[in-house]
Amino acid sequence: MNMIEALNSAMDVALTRDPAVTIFGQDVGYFGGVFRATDGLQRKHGLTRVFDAPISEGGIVAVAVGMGAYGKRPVVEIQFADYIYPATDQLISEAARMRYRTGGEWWSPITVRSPYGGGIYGGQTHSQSPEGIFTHVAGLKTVIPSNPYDAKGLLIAAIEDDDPVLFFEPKRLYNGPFDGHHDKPVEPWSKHPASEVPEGHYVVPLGKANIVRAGNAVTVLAYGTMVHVALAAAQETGIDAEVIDLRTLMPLDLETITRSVSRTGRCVVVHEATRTCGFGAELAALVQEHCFFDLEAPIERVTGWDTPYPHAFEWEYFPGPKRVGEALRRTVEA
Amino acid sequence: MNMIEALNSAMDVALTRDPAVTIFGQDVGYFGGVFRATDGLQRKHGLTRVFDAPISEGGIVAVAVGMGAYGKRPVVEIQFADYIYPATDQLISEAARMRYRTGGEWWSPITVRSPYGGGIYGGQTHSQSPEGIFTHVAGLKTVIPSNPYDAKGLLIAAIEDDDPVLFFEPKRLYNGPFDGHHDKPVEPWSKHPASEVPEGHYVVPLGKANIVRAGNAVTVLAYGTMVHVALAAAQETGIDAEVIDLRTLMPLDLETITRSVSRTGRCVVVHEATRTCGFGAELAALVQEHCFFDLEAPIERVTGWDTPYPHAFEWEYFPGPKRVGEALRRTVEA
Amino acid sequence: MLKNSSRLHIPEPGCRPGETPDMSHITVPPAGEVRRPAEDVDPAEIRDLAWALIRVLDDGGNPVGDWNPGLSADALEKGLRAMMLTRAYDARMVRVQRQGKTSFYMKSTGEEAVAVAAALALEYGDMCFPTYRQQGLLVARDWPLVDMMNQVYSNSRDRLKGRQMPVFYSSREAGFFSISGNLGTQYSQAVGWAMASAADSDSRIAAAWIGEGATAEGDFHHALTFASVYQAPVVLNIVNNQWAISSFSGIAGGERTTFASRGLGYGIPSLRVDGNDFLAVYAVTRWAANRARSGLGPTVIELFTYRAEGHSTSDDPSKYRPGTEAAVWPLGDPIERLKAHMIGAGLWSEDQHAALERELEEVVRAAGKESESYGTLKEGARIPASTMFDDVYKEMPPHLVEQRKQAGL
Amino acid sequence: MLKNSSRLHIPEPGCRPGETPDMSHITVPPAGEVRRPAEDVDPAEIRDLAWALIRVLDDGGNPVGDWNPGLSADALEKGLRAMMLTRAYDARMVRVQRQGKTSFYMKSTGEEAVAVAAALALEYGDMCFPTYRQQGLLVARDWPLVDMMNQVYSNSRDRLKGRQMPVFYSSREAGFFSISGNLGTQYSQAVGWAMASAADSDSRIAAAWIGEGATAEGDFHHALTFASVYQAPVVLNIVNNQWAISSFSGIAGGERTTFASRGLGYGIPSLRVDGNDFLAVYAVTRWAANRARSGLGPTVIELFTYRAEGHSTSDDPSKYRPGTEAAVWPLGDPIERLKAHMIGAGLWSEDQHAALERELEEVVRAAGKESESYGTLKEGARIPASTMFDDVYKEMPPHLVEQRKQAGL
Ligand SMILES: Cc1ncc(C[n+]2csc(CCOP(=O)(O)OP(=O)(O)O)c2C)c(N)n1
Ligand SMILES: Cc1ncc(C[n+]2csc(CCOP(=O)(O)OP(=O)(O)O)c2C)c(N)n1
Ligand SMILES: [Mg+2]
Ligand SMILES: [Mg+2]
Repeated sequence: MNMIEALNSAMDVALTRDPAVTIFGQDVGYFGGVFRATDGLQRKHGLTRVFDAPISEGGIVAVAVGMGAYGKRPVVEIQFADYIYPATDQLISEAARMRYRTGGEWWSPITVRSPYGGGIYGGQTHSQSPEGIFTHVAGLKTVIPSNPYDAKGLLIAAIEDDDPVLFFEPKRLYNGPFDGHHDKPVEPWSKHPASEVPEGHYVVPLGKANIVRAGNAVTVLAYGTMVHVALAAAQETGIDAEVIDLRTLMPLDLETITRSVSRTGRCVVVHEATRTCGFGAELAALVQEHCFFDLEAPIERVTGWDTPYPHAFEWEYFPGPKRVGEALRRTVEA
Repeated sequence: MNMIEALNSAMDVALTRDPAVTIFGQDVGYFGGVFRATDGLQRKHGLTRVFDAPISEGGIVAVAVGMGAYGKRPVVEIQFADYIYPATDQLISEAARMRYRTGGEWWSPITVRSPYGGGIYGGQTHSQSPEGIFTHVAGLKTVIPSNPYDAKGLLIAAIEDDDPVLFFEPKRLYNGPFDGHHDKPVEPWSKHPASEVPEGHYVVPLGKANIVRAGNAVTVLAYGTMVHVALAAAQETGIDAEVIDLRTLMPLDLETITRSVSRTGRCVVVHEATRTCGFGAELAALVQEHCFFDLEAPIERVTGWDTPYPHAFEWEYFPGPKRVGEALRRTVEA
Repeated sequence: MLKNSSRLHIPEPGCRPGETPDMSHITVPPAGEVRRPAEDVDPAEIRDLAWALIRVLDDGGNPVGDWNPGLSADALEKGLRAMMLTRAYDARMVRVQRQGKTSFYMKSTGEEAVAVAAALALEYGDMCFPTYRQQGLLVARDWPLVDMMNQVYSNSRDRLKGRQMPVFYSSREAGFFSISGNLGTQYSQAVGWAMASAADSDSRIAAAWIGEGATAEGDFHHALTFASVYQAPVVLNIVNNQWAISSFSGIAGGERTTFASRGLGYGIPSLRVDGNDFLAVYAVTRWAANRARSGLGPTVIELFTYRAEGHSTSDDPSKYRPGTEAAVWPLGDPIERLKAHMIGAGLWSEDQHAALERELEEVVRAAGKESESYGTLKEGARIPASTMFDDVYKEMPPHLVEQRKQAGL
Repeated sequence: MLKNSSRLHIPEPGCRPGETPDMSHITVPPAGEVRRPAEDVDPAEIRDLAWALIRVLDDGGNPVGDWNPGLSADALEKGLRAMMLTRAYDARMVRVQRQGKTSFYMKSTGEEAVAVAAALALEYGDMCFPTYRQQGLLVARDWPLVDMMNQVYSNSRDRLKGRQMPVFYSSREAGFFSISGNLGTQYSQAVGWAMASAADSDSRIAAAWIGEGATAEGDFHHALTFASVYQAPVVLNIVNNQWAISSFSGIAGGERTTFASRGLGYGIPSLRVDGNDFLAVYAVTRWAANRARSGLGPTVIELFTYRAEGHSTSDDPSKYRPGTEAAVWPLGDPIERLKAHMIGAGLWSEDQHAALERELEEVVRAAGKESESYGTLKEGARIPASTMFDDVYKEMPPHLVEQRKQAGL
């Protein structure tokens, strides 16, 4: 399966197993979503399980919160992560704090799926990576898969989770394991082992990172598209990097991270979001807090620049394998 | 002047000097604001310069953006920072990117004032410190004063600035330089030198930090209320801390920070916001990036916990002088 | 070029402190005048009701017209009692706040019918999404005062574990949804709850309340949009008490039309009702609830009332409106009006009323004593501070375990 | 317990791919039927117009009724030309997108009157806050096609410096506000602009457009609320082209009432107009603009039209609606209808039309050639990449200077 098929399969499994699962969002019903992630689900599971929603992200999340309070398990799609902001208040003030403010009497078992990240000439409003805004919010979980197998297992885990989960899907990975070489033809998922996705139910647990490449020279912390970029950079520089795919940003698998950095003594953090106050800042802060006396070089961050995502210059903006490779080199040589 | 008077004076000066300045927000007109920051301004400057707005933070900021495009210089109040979220989309997608997306053809010379921070038994919805969400957004500036003199000078600078500025006012400081000792009587501003505030126009430039206490043992990075808490902690522990009041979070005065930390070799970051992905993460990441080889101890963060702000336990939540003092001790002893 | 003769219009209330209060712009149509349409009426046929004012009790306390719900003596007494108990409860809680036993309080004085009559017109299982000013729902549903007080005191028995500001109650059992500090958010959540109920063909409906001031939030629009699109079984109440802290209703759009009329643009039947007329509020709520329950979707109800006291204990209304404004407010007091009706109908007497007043004061005093024995905000027992790390997530993630340790709790 | 006979209602369009298209639910009232109220009419007196359909051109192309704006031959030709030029421009840009010369494009085919007639009814200084589908405003205001194309190509002459997706134009000079990717945000901004204009007693007014789908965003409600409260001089257009990508208008609330009626709940005069009738759109816009300019505040206008093609070049409408739906759409094509009117009035001929078509194609081709000489998205000249660090702030802060260095730019 490619990533879209894997996500589709996850929702199909969830709809089949749990009658409380309800999916809605803009264009997700008859049409099956602008990226086709919900293709066929309305036909199979019925109009009231999978349906179109008005263009009102704030309303969509509010309605999900209300349905969650009733006992449903809503899975909503925000068409692009760039359009999640009208829902900020319902996410931060409501979903995130419902369990806390009611002493556990109510909660928000909702999943908010959203395609995110750049690389499709989407300009400033179809390319953003807003995860760092939401990882700051106590009560929210944030998950970002990097391949079809994880995507399905993590999405099922997110749907089954009783806390609100933001599930950001790197849209540049929908059709293949894009490694940042935008000028080369895209390899399809079918050639990648993680495209072997079981048809049925399984979960990839939230909060567990994955070491996708073992190494000794430096630890690279990445998620989503950047996992593939980091692997490419390691390969191309020949640096023996340990590449960790975080998979879940909150809760974070800090143990896997610190175990690795304590051993390698060096760390590079990679993400596509703007740098300042991005999730990489938290990673750098944590790593130096926990591994200070093992660190042999400053922790570098390779990220999107602190500008909006420019339409014509997205490849100058995107932190590709060249930039990651240079950071690896600087870090191992420091 | 106390802080409220200083803010009021700043707006009075701005209204008087520039006919484009327009102030609106909930209850800011006839009544003068729930914290009385705009008291008397409508009477003095007229109904169309200072007026009440509907309870619609998204509408308030949108209207400010539109007025800014026309040529006005709007200063809006969000009654509590906790209520800024309905305006997130207009701030992030619109105000922040207007200059960029139009190639400089339009911009948003707006100032968003908002009381923020805890310590008044406000519970989870009248105590938040959301600055870390907005410092992640390219195109926004964020300013947080710690005393009346700075408050006036920074607010005038913010209003005169042609970029959108978030101006968070530590509401616990409105009436006095609160140092975290909530059980002691509050000292009024009148006893503090920074309460000597000129009547007329002056600016405290954005982007310049202030070393409020010189020291050699450790650098403390703080802003808002935490400046006073840090000073108390230094005094009470007897540790020779250099306390830097950042004043402007974005753009950040990195030079003052790195100069200090390179000298002290130790750094403690303090803020009231939740820890994960808070502004302290960025500070820690930057300091280790720039001062790695001078650092003798891990950079510690003393912050609000990663929970909502609880009504009855706000003093267990608040990072007071005891917690800051302990961090100072650990850091100088590491 | 054409001259723009427009000026920026800034709405202003009729009078300010020091001026003679004036509510002569409010026209009060006679009771009984407005027709009661069949519950399955086509919304397009009753648009005029959004600009009417449904009233049952006339000036003499007699119930008149189609909307008279014909309540039993028992039901009337239950309503009267719940309104009076709410008022007595409010009075005590403001007193204890003034004594420093808690941080904050908000009364519903003068608006008790809005919540109490609705609670009695709804079924117990119907789910309420209130604002902070509908404590009358809990009282009318016989929820223990002691439990409410425990919340106000953030004491050792506070089910919300000291986390919420006073009056931000939550009771799943009583169908009273958690109060949010963020205005308006509950309104669209209610629609989601109702959609879920409809999807399950559940007999329960939802009801939501919002202040006229907060109708300006986007959530209000989201609620009406989703309710209309999916025909959610929900009663959408707008409590127009004419003030939002210091801003009169004109700042929310009240100068040009009624708040009920907001519903028309979504094709939702919209009624405007005398919010201080217990019988009218009951009847209208029942009409809307029946519609919802029988699959006819949402109804918008504007409850026209008046915030007789300050916004909260943090507020001083004499700073922005004449202190005597309440005296000229033409729709009176909901308790007085129901009392007059019951006396007129021979179901009640001044003596009974005085006795009930004394009884309820005692009920409140006893509840207060009990609750205070579990602690108040700054004194006595409280929940262990370590609990502040609970319930952020269902299971505590490692970083919070670590932070709890750092906090020494 | 009562049984809830409600089911969750999920709106569905009349027909789907493979089915016979059917628009028989659309009733088309005869042209000329709707009265034209005085411009200073009390909004409460014209509520019915929110459910009417203002039409001037009858089936024979004759202008009838009060709303006939009586335009000069020159004005008609200007309108026809701008609509035809817009269509020719759209056609070319889709072609170049298909050739890979840019990333994306959006046509306004079938909706040209919405933008063009409004542009001609407004004064040039009036400020427009459009969506991505009102390129006709720029064309009608004689903005150079080359400049528009430069933006679409993100080439070396793109004034937006390659930052925006194609069609997200901005022209301060032409009073065309920057297009946002985020739907709806411009609507409430327009109200702010209009408020500022009113505060200065400036003669210029604002006009805003929103798709019927995007009316569900909170910004729509904010816009109407603020416009009503402060009586902002703004024309609030709702372009109901019946589709929002794959969702029919029922998903936005269109099953139960008109979009124009949304305005009534704010006390704003609200008109519904045949959006494919150039004369009607012109007349209604003029009416609203005159009201605004003379201090009578906002107007809501629903323009009933049909999105004749796909949502964008990324869309395939055959996946969700019958390909032949356009053929049964009863309000026809705005260019054809204006052409028929002009021929009928003896002002135009088939020959002139064909000649103009050829001329405009040439105009577009020439502009295209010029623009392409300044580069296309992936080939030829472009702005230096280092500019991507400019304009984030007025002055570049140190961290961006540093990042630009790190980028090697
Ligand atoms: C989103 C948001 N903005 C602002 C506030 C501050 N605030 C609290 S109550 C209030 C007035 C509400 O007025 P209304 O909706 O009329 O309700 P009422 O108090 O009259 O019952 C305001 C502005 C808030 N709580 N939430
Ligand atoms: C806030 C936001 N949500 C979602 C989208 C994705 N989106 C782009 S266009 C569109 C449909 C808009 O439909 P409508 O408002 O009717 O305008 P039309 O395309 O018909 O002109 C959607 C959902 C967006 N751009 N912004
Ligand atoms: Mg009110
Ligand atoms: Mg549309």
